[in-house]
Amino acid sequence: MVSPIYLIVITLGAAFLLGLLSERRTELAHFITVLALAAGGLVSFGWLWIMAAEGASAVEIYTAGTKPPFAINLRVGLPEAALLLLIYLTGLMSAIHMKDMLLRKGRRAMAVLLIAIMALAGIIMTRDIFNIFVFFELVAISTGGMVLLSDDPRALSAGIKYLIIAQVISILLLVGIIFTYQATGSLNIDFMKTPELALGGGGTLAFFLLLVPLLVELKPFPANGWALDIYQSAHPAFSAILSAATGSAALFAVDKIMDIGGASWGPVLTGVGLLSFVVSNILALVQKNDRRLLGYSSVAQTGLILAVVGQRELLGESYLFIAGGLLIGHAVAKAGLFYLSDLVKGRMLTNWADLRRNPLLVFAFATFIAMLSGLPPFPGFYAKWELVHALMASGKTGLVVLILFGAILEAGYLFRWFGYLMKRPQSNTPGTLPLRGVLVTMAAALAGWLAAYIWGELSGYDNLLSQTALLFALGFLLIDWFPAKLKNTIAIAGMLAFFWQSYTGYDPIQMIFGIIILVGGAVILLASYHERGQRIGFYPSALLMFAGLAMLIVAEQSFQFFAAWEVLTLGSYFLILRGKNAEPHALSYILFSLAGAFAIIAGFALAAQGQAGFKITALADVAADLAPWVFILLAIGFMTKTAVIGLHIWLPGAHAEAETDVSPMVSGILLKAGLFGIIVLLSNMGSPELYGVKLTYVMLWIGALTALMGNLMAAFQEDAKRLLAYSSIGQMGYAIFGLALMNHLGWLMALMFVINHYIYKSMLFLSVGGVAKRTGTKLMYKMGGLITLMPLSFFVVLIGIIAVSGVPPLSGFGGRWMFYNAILDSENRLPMIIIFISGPIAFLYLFRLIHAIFLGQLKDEHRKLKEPSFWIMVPQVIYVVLLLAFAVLPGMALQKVDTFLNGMFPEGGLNWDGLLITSDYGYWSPVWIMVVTGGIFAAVFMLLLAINRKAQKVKQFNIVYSAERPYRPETTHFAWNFFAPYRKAIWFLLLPIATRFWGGITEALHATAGFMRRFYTGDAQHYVFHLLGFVVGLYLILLGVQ
Amino acid sequence: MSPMMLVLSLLLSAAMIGVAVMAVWPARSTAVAVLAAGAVSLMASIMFLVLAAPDVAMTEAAIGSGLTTFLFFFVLGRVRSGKDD
Amino acid sequence: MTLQNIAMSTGFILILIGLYGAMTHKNILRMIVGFTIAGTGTNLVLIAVGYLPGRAAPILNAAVPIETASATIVDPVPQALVLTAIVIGLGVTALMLAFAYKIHATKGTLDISKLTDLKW
Amino acid sequence: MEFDWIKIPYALLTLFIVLNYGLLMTAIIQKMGARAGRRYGIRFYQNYIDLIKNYSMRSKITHGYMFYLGPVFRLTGGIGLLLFVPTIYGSEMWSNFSFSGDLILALYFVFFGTLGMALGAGESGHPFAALGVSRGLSQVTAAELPFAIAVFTVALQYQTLNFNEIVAAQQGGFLNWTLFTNPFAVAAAMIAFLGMMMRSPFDVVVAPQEIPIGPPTEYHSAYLALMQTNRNIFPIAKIVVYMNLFFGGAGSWPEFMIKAFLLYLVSALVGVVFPRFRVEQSIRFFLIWGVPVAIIGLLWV
Amino acid sequence: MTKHMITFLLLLGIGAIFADLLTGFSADQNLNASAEFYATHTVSDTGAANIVTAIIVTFRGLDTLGEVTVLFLTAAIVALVLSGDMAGGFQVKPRRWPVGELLETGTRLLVPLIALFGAYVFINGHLTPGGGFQGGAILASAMLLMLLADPTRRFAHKTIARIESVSGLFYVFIGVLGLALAGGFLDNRILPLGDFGSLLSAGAIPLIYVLIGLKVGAEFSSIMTSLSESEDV
Repeated sequence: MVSPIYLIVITLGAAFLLGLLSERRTELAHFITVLALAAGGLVSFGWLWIMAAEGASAVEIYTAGTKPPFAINLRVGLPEAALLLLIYLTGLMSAIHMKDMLLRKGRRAMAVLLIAIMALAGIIMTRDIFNIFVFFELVAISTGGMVLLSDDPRALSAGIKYLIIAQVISILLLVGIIFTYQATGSLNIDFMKTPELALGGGGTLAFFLLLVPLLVELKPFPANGWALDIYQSAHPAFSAILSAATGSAALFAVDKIMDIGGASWGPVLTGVGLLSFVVSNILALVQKNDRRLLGYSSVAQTGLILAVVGQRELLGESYLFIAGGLLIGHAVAKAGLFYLSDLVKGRMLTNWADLRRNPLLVFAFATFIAMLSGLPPFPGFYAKWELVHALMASGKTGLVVLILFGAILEAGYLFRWFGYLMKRPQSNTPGTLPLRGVLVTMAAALAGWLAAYIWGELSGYDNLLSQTALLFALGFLLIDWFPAKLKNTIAIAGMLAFFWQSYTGYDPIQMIFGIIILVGGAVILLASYHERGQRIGFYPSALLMFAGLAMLIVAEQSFQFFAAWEVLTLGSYFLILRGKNAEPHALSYILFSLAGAFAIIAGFALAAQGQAGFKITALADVAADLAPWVFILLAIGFMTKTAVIGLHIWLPGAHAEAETDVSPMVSGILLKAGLFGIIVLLSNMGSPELYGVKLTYVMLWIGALTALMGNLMAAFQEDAKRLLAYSSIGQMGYAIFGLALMNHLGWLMALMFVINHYIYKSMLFLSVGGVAKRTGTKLMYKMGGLITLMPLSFFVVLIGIIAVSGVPPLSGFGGRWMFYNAILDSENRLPMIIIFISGPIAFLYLFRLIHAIFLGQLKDEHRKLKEPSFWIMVPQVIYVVLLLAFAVLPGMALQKVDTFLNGMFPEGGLNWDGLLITSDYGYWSPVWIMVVTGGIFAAVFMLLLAINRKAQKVKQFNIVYSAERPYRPETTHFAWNFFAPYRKAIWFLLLPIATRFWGGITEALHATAGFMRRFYTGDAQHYVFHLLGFVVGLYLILLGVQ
Repeated sequence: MSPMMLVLSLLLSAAMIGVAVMAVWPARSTAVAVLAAGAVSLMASIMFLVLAAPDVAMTEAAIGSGLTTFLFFFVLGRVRSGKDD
Repeated sequence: MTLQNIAMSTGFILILIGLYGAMTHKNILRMIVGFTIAGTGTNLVLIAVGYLPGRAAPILNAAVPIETASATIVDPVPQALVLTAIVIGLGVTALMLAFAYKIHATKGTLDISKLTDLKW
Repeated sequence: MEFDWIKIPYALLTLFIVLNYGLLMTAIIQKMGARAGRRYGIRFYQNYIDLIKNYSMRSKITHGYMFYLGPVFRLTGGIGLLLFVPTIYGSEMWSNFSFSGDLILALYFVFFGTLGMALGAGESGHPFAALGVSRGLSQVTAAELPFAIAVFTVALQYQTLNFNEIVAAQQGGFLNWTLFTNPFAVAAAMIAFLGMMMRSPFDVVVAPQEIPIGPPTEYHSAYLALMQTNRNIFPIAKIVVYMNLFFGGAGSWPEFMIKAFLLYLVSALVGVVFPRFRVEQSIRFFLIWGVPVAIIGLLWV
Repeated sequence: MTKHMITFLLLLGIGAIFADLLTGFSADQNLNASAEFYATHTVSDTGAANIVTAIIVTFRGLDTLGEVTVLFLTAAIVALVLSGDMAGGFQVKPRRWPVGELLETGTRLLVPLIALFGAYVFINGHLTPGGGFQGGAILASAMLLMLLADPTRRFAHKTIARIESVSGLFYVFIGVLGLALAGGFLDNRILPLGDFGSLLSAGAIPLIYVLIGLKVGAEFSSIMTSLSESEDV
């Protein structure tokens, strides 16, 4: 490979060469520019390849034929090569992307671009601090110039502000450099490293003045107003460079400088970085301008990486992996988003809805925000995992909390934005999207996926991008232009095949979940046949969720578990967002899920204590003083997914507003992921105690309260799907309660719940969804009397509600029976009372569901409706059959599990004696119950038929009340506020306390942000105040610490 | 170092500071400020000579006080015709 | 009280005066004047740091022969740095002046506090 | 305990006894209530007449399948409950079909009829029917709370869910009855009992006398007859459950009849004394009085 | 007034830092290792008498390349700023002041002399104080004088641009030659070091300084012409 000095030679030479060209030959000039950048990229790639693949060690490049420290030398090692590649590729893509602008401004603009890139490369390579200064000045000046390549007339004032700040920075930096030189006798970083000694006294302060200006180049809060103004007004392709390339170079410069200062300066970086990370993310919450938002996000991400740089001693070997992962994720995603912003006409976040016209761009956008949020399979995910583990292992919990808090804020505005993109109205004048911009954006997205693969390979874990399940899901991205029906067939076949291939390895519990996820998912997918067209985006999302679930149940290491968890979260988010009015609900879903995931990652990290490849079964061996905390963190994470009371507010909307066939997936299947997590947790950790309280006892209370409140709130919903959603909350509460009992029957009951809930909730969601699709409303009081038009749906719902309510003879009863047996086993009486109270309430909402929809008066506008479409009915019929079968023969599914549970809870199993099932306390014979009930029913029915066979069918309106005949069905259908007396009696339980609480937090954050952003007045002199204030403040703090 | 030198340099630095203050004094016109800045630069180049840095002194004189001042006046001449604030 | 200290203090004071000018004047040109003065001050500080009392300029000639050079000359490195810094300073000043001119041409004002259309 | 064909005739016989007993007993108690109010009251065979009359009414209309099936559900619920619970303690034959399930089955089977009834009434399309269902469900579910807790208390107390074992534990003198071993549980259960019987003060649900409200509004003829049949079976079935759980069960038919009569009388007496509650009042009543008492009972064990 | 107060307080803080630096500063009595090396090795390694020049052109040649680039960049951006299509509403009418006869004649006389002096300064950069930058600045002042004498004068932008580019390219090329023929990028020993103290000594240093001088002169000129022609925007 040619010497890396040629990077500078080529780029600079090309810049000079451009001056020889005539002003008019702009096309040629642009070609030369692109060529030079591409050549630079090629050289960097060559070096990266040599370093990474062939394991070469870093090369030193001497100038002037003299060895350092007497002449400037350059160095290219692995990180340098990677950063150089990043910089050149960013430059190249930006040069292509902003071609029109460059052509308009002529060769000088291109020269400025080339020099900017050259200077960045110089910053990366050089080992001399004054040389760094020179290159920084070049970067600053070229930034001042590149800002002008914008259609926004305000760019001019952004430019002057930046120059003013750059002046202050350079003054401080020069003073810092010369005094550091004086203290160490060298300008070469490697020779300045040595003496703590020499840095003592004035030297420390000198280093402070050296470090702080470089920090300011990273745009830390509060000294960053200028950067935001640039981001807002500059050409986005340049902003991409500023964010991705300049940011990376400045970070690397700080990293280099840290060699001089030593580890004791680490906390300064971490503090400054985290402050920026958290505050910028808060500020971004109220930002409506897309580019300024990206600016805030850039600042935040840089702050995070800076914080990591500050911890580099701690991170040791994994430092490069972590910092690199975060950096690459940030750089690629941010560059991509800036490129995208050029394709959007308006500057409001909501204007991004226009991008929706091109699914490729939606994919790119999703890729970018997933990268930024540190979601799998992207590098940031691996980095976050390692980072949290390292920090937790050394007890830096505070840092973890701050990082995760900032991350959730960031996810908040990013995913809200994605919601805008998917759901907000598009502008009326759709222009054509420029092909070049689309290509560049896609290249960035592709680069992101490539980086994802590389980081997966480097991670030391299984590469997520080589997992069959995930690849299968991602494969649907490639065939998304197929017709939906074909994709549906492929999906079903794939899921069944995957099950067939892997079921032999499952233990009985995994088997239950495996069947529900893969086979059950396939059954729900049958309903998807009713969709016509291509249904773009549905299959990748759905399969992503299923892949995550399938990976979850077989995960052995905490990493695999968590990765699968995030995958399924992401997939289900995309899936939920597809619903027509799902935007706010999908957002709160993803936020709660991510927050829960953060609790999980913290829990695993706390448990692992730095141990790599932590096995889930090793949770059992966690030290006693940590165990309760691990338990709490993990439990919170899992219970967020099952939506326990207080953390439930995301669920009703998310499940209710999802599409017809999506609701059963997320309710019937996805919720089980949380239960699976709790099962894994409890089976490995048992029940640790904290301050003498058994944590499972707390969980018992939570489960009971959830069951009560879920059911209660379900009873007061007017929206049918919301009712079902609240019902799911309650049901999950039951299951958690069962698990938390920590006895044989409790677990058996919970597992039975898993099966039952899957069947009847999928069934109900499908049939209610099908009906809602026909009637065009989900509000129950607007329906009514549909039984005559949709008898099959009615029958399904009838079976469903009998099953849910636990009325014999259907399978719900089995659950209740086991439940009573389980609690007889247990000592926890108070929470049981709550559970008792919640039982009958289930009855209320179930009756309301069937009554308000199918019974009562038929509305005029519904008189011509038909049964929901065939394919929606197919799975329902399957479910009815299953439900009846499971009711009669629960042993089919449960006997094996019962035996399996003997391993954990040897006491209190069931006896499976022919048709009779006996426990220590009671007995139950599902077959006989069915037979007897059926017999009596038949006999009575015969009797009635015998007496009343010639009954005359009359119109529904053939009723009399209040001495008048009703004339409008609307006034005659009693359905709205159906349980008014109940509401009157217990109104205080129905106050939306949780919603108010979370809403209050959100409002408080937004208010804080709204107040704090006034700080950026836009006045350059105020920005100077901020900058100097930052310097002086930091100085005083350090003085105080000393 | 002779005391004479020291006194001279003290005087020089006092002059520099004085002129610099004049340059930032709000009441003065921009033109005076530019000239004062040039003068500071010129005096600095003398100081550089005293500090055994003839190269720097030359550069400061040519670039710092010469060219920069001219550039200022170029721009000043352009904007003066407009509103001066 | 040495020559070095006097020069260095003068340099620092010039920096502060310059920054004061840059931070209090609303006229962009006056701000630039302030920065020029601060830049001059910085250069002075740099040279002062490299100065060794009683030594000669780092130019070898009859008076300063090679053999005794290391004992008779001042540190040349800061001088080299300042040379670079001066030129860079001029570059930045020229650029700012150009910006100032352009701002005046497009917005009709040189008042920095009126350039706040980008904020928050 | 296993199924035997001979159980079917025994079951039918149980049904017959209970139905007749129910018809007579309700009439007598109604008459007692009337006499207490210085009215003449109905004749003791009045119920028979009503039943036969309704069964043989010729005007027969239907609003739809569910309307048609509602009473069937209702009666199945009543009969089922009766047959799933051992009627006479110690007798294999009078235990009927209780081998199919235990206490829990009885507890949940109660809802079977309620559900079917409510559905049937709903399909009538009459708003009052729905209104009645709403009130009824609200009240029943609230009343069910103290009952469920009390039942569970009993199960916990005797460490079994098997009726026979529960009754067996109460043998050997009335002081062994749950009534005396755990009075709070029984008190709570009795409060619930009043609600479940839907007699005054908890009778706003059916309120048949004053206004045409409640599920039976649209029902008539054979449907109403089925419901009337049930109205005579179902309370007694419930009383059987109570008897078994709290009052030492019944070792023979005479004992059964006496205990059933007395228990029924309790609800009637309370009904005579108290005025009617609105639904939210009764819900609050159960929550404020029933549930705490039940909780005390539970903690007592 | 708050602005002044804040400024004052902040500068007080910065001043405290500076004071801290000043009090912590202890002057060296001897040259440090780097300076020592330059003092003893400059002649043998580069053949230049002016150590500062040697440092600038060779040892820290990369800085100087960057420095030249700064000017190039500035010139390009100034041209961009002033000629760009961002012009909006407000147009400034230029006002010309009359040029005296004396100035015009003086200019004609002085310009060649000044140019010559400039050339002298950068050619002798390795021996005496001064060099490419100073010389370039002097060249530019000749240009300035011409501009003052005749403000309407138009310079050949193309020529200036060519000089800028060609000298820049040559500079880079010489740097690469150093890589190929001598010890590394910008090594001046691609040419013989010659006799110490003579004009044609110190390897490529004079050559480089000539290039720098030309380039700097061209760039300053470019900046000035851009500024002077800016009213035509």
